[in-house]
Amino acid sequence: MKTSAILSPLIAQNWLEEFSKIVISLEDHLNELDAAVGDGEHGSNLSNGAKALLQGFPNFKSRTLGEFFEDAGMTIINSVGGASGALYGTLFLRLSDVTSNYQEADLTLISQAFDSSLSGIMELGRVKPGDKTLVDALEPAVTSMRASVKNSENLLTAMIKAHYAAELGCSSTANMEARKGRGSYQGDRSIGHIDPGATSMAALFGALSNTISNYFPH
Amino acid sequence: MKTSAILSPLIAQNWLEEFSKIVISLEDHLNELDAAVGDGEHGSNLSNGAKALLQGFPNFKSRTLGEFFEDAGMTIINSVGGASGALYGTLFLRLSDVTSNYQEADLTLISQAFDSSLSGIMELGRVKPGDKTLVDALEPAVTSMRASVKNSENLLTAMIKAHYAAELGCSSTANMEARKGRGSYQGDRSIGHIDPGATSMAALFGALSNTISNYFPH
Amino acid sequence: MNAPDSVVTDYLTGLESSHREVIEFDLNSRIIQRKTTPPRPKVGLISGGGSGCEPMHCGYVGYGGLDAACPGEIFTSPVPAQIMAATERANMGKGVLYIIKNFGGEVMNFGLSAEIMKRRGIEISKVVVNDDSSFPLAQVDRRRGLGATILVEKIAGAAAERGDDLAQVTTIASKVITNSRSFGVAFNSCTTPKVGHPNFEMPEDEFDVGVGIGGDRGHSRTKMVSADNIADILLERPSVELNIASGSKIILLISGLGSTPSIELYTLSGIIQSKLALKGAESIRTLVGNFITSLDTFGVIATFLVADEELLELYDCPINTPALRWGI
Amino acid sequence: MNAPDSVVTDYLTGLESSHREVIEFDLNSRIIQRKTTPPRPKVGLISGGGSGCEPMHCGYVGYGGLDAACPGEIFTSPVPAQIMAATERANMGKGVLYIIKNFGGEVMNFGLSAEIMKRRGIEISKVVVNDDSSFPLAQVDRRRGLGATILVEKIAGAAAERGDDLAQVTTIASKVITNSRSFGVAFNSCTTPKVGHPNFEMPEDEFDVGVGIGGDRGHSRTKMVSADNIADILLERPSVELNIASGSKIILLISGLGSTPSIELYTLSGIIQSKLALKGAESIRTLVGNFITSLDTFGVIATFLVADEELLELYDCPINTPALRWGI
Ligand SMILES: Nc1ncnc2c1ncn2[C@@H]1O[C@H](COP(=O)(O)OP(=O)(O)O)[C@@H](O)[C@H]1O
Ligand SMILES: Nc1ncnc2c1ncn2[C@@H]1O[C@H](COP(=O)(O)OP(=O)(O)O)[C@@H](O)[C@H]1O
Ligand SMILES: [Mg+2]
Ligand SMILES: [Mg+2]
Ligand SMILES: [Mg+2]
Ligand SMILES: [Mg+2]
Repeated sequence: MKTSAILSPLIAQNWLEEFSKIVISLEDHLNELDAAVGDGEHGSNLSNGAKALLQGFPNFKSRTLGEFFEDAGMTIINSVGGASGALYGTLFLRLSDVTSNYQEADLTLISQAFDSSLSGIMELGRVKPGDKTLVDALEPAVTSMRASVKNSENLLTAMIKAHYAAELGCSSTANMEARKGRGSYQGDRSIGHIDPGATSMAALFGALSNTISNYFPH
Repeated sequence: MKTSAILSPLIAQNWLEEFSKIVISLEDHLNELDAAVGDGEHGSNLSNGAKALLQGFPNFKSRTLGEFFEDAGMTIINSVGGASGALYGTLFLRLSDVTSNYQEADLTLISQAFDSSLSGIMELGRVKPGDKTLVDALEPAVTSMRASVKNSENLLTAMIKAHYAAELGCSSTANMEARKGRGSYQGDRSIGHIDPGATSMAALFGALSNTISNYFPH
Repeated sequence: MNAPDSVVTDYLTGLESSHREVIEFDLNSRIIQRKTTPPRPKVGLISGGGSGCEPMHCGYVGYGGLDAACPGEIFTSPVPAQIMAATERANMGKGVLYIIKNFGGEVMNFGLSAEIMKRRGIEISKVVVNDDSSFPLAQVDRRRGLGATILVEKIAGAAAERGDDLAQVTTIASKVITNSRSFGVAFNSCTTPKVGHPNFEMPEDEFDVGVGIGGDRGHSRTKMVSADNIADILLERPSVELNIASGSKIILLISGLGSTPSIELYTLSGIIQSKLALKGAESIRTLVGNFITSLDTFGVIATFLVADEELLELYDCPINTPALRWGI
Repeated sequence: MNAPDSVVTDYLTGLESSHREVIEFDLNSRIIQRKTTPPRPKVGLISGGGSGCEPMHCGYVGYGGLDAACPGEIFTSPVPAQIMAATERANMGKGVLYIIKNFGGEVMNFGLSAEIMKRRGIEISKVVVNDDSSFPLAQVDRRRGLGATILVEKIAGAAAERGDDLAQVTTIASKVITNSRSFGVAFNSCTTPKVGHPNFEMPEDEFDVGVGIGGDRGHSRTKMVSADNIADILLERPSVELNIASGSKIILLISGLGSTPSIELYTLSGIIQSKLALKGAESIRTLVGNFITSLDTFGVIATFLVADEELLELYDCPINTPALRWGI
């Protein structure tokens, strides 16, 4: 290890820049996924958020990690709309809550922060794993991070594993019947389609592991 | 010739029964023709008239040929609707006017009566031959009858020739641009399609020659 | 989902039961008439035309509108028996105005009826609406009656309600016609219940220019363009013919043809109004919705009426019909 | 014909210019608000939801209706910034009622906003409309807010206008929700501007049962049946759950989903009313048209409200909004 891997405000911004670019390039794909189970605009919703983030970063007043995540969360909440706007926003507001007293975060803190995001989302969305939502990508990632903390893995390894767990979780939504969100209205006809929100959530972890690997290569 | 061929109220009723049956069986075909150049309901319009005629005949109070045609004309006018209802109705009301003092009609009278129908229709519809309407079937038939009178042909021959002229006239509408009626709204895009009204008009003469041939076979 | 044979009767039955306070369906005569007789004898107003163009005309029967309407079969003008029954119902001794759209079937059937009713001693006056500007003036006989019909019914209806005599009501109606122009476009063909499939195929990236109602093709077909270009098309001929210029006050009617979402209609309405504003003209009143339709056609008709004080005042008078209601 | 990126703004611009006397579009806050402040301070009413469901909700802003509406992107609930701006605009010191349809996005975004606004000292009350009866009561959390939303906006709007306080207006709104049920069917899938093709294919002879708005599939699919059978489907669950029986007085709302011709809607309305009559129930008021839609969906939502004297009286009060107007 060249340097002790951490999440600073700068790295966090790079993460969300990366995520924003991915989301914009995935817009049509996510819309198509949402057309199959929902109302065909998850990609456009998140894209609006991505554009707002990219435009917003230069004006963020935030200095600490906590402040950065608060700015990001509010930007998302007020630009995305739909269920995903409130939920993604909550994810970042919870990251902000947990990291608020810190300049930067190590794996333990990151893991705690995402733990809090997961509960925040489950509460707001009244949702649990298996309901075929973004939680089915988020929850395995969170579980994986917890294990990494326990095993004292380094941040990059932990993030790669978390991303992989999120992707697996995302794929698993194909076999689920939607019980929350717009997919739930068509009953078991949602089975066979991957959940759009889980797909974008997996991309969030992809962007994170990718960013960390850029800053702290093995 | 077995007997001097004439048109009596009874034969006239048979003619219109025959015509009604043809129209009902052609309903879909005429609708399709009208869908291509107009609004897709010429068959249904005339069918409504045909059904009204078949139902109405038993209650007709008419004794003379003139009265019969008046009843038939009024029945058509009040059941068909559209341009064709007024025009077909006028055709019969004019037949009625000319034959009103007669119990039955010979070729000369029939020819005069249809002459009058033609002018009535051209007046009411502000239409002339070549406008791609039912006039393009009616006018050749009327011209043919006039020639038959001049040549002292018998009624059946005259009716067969009139029918043939009407059919030819009907076919010729395929090459015309509609200048009257709903077909006229699409300009030269009506070219290539046969006019539905001309088709039903040709059938009217088909029914007539057929009826006459049943009563007065060669 | 409708049964092709009873589609019109089923509609009229539903219309009656949905607007029982305002209108009445006379099944025998097959006409829709006002439920309550007007407070005092007035000039009667009737209109009629093929069904499939709802809410026209039955939706405009009521206080401040028509006294009776004659619905024909789908896209078929009514028959004289209906028109004569409507005339008798509308006649309160002050004469009856026929509002006729310039379609052959209507002109002929209302014409025949007028002759008969006049002989029976009822004073009849006729106006023929031909606001369609998709044909050049040289082909004025092809100009159909489109959205102006509704404005005639509304405004002449108000004139009759305030007590104008037959000549005055006719003059007002004619003024509305003279001052109105419409233009229509469509993006698909409608499906008539009897034929059961679209009347013609329309490539997805094209649309018909200069359409009317009744499912007919437009006079030409064009590649799909933006809403802004469509607004230009809708505005062009009407604004030239009506001389729309600085200071013109416009009553604007944007009607979908049956299956056009409201979001698209308002978008067009907005663009057209800003284009009017560029000319210095003002849209003082605007109606956006399905007012004159053509079954399930995806398209729009834009109607422009250059209004003076008199027309505007009459337009603003109360009306209570199934499809238009205000002030009451 | 719309530009996918500006479709909502273009619509709002057109809506504003078409109804300038009644509403105002605040481009910055992206809300539609009443043009003129109410004669005296009253409880404020706001609602909002994904665009594509026009005239909901912006079409119900005005006297006797909403004070402000927050339109989201197509099928996307509005964001808290809009909701908070609308709250501030609607607040006249007597508190604000949020009329929320039971869709996750709306519940969450209005919920977040309410928390923030309460902290800023504005009294907020919320009702969640869930009149959709296509899911069994055991799955009540899946029951969407459908046609009853409009009746809540109308009736609670009248209560606010007559001076009721926030608790009273909330009680009235809840009563409307409790007494309302809806059911929807659709014959095609809509096309969202961004996706550009129908969300799913529907065989020509089938239709979806139990649909909502937003272009989602129904819970099941059935072979095409007659209008009479469809009326049965629309009526079944609502009439069981509402206990519609002899003497019930119903306010009936038949809304097309965007591309359903009026002739079909009235046919269904007529059949449903005669089926109600067979039960001894009466449809005392009826609305037929496009009141809650889903872009260009060909389908219908039937909403039944069992009305008592109080609800009927409030329903009959004057309203002046782009999409509903009477008595004024
Ligand atoms: N109640 C919920 N809890 C968790 N996730 C949800 C919930 N509702 C929806 N989602 C997620 O949001 C995604 C859809 O987001 P989006 O299309 O942007 O919003 P909407 O569902 O309002 O149209 C779904 O694929 C699902 O993953
Ligand atoms: N002005 C007219 N003069 C003569 N015939 C006409 C005229 N208008 C229409 N027609 C005839 O009527 C036919 C259409 O009849 P129909 O479909 O029943 O009525 P509509 O045109 O009112 O829909 C046309 O094919 C044409 O032959
Ligand atoms: Mg969605
Ligand atoms: Mg026709
Ligand atoms: Mg016709
Ligand atoms: Mg959505």
